[in-house]
Amino acid sequence: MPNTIHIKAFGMVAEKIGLAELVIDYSGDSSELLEVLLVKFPVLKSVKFSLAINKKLVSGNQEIPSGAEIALLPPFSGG
Amino acid sequence: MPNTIHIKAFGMVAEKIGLAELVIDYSGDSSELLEVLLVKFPVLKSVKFSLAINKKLVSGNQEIPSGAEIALLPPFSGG
Amino acid sequence: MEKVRTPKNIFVQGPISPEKIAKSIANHSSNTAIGGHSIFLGQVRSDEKPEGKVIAIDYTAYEEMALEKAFEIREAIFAKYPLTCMHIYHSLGEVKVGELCLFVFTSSKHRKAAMQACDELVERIKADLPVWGKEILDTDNHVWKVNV
Amino acid sequence: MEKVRTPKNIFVQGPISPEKIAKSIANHSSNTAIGGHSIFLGQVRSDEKPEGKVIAIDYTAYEEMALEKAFEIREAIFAKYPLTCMHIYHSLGEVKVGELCLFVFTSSKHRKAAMQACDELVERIKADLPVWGKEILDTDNHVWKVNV
Repeated sequence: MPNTIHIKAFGMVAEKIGLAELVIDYSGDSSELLEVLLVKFPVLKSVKFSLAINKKLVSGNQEIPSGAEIALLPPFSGG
Repeated sequence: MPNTIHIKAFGMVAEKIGLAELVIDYSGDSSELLEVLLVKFPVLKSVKFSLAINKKLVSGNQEIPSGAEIALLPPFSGG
Repeated sequence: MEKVRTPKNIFVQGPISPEKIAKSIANHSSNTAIGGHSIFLGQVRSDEKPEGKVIAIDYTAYEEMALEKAFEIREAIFAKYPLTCMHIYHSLGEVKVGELCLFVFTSSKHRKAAMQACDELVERIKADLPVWGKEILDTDNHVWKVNV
Repeated sequence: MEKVRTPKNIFVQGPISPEKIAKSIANHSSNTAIGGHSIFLGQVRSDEKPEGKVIAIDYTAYEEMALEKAFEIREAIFAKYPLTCMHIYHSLGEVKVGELCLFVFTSSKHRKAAMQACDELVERIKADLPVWGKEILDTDNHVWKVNV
């Protein structure tokens, strides 16, 4: 059963894909989502970024809860 | 031949001896001067202090140049 | 006696003014247990890039995540050092060269805690907060800031 | 390109005002090579002593020696760290609890130099400058401040 997930993109990632937000129907874990995103936006292959699920950085592979907020985060450069 | 030397006292030392400045005729090195001062102001035996000659801290024993400015410096407590 | 702390907003629209810093300092005069304050200020530098010269940085953030993370960092630093106060302000939007984009302020009874906490806070803010700087160049171009 | 530096006065009569700090910060906005400022502020603490509670510190100094020494420290710190600017201000006379008695300000291209230089400056100022604090107590008594 596909989930509706909200994806937010920031910084260089948002610039490269030309979108700051998208909503997709999706079922799978975070590794599978990454593959889907790289197919949808091949330009992301040349960009370094991390995933966050519900505002927590993903390390390794993680389940994606229903209604999750996913974020695509290029390397931080605050300060 | 005795020198005229100018002695300045600061902080707790000035308070203990009741003087901020004194001028004495003196010949000798810094160790001898210390002994003279301790005889003149026995209260200094209970106070920790260093000597400076012409604005430089004395370490060990030093000659006292003619017309020198001597300072009696209790432990620093700036900041 | 423990005060329960809740997430605070750290973001300021545009540059941080020296007057804001003065006001923040003055606010601490009533806390007479404080012996030392340590402050770090980030200022936008006119770096020369191959693509042009930096004239401003445009900051964006994943604000909700940044505030959660800033709170987590605050709590960790409060647990590690005996601090009286801690303040973090980071700019969003455009900050021109020579203007201030980061203000980190720690206070403690003795100086060491304030200094060490301030240093560590700055490192963690730069490493862990989802904030991005877009360096605007004098050539109408831009590059994405990289923290080293 | 080396600038010849000469001894500067570091002493301020009475407390250091937050406005002076703001002005000093604002003066650096024209130097767009600066990326980070580190500031340390000493504030007079209302310590409880066996003889009474501190209500103010009265600072005196062997001024001529202190300025020579401060210059020597400045030169050593400039030689050790790649700094853009360095400022030291210390109060003389009475500074009440909650008021500021020391303002140390370093600026550099990258943050580490400013932070490390500021820390080291504060340590050296406290250890090496012939300055004395007489802690005025609420009992009409006083004690001489001891730096630890």
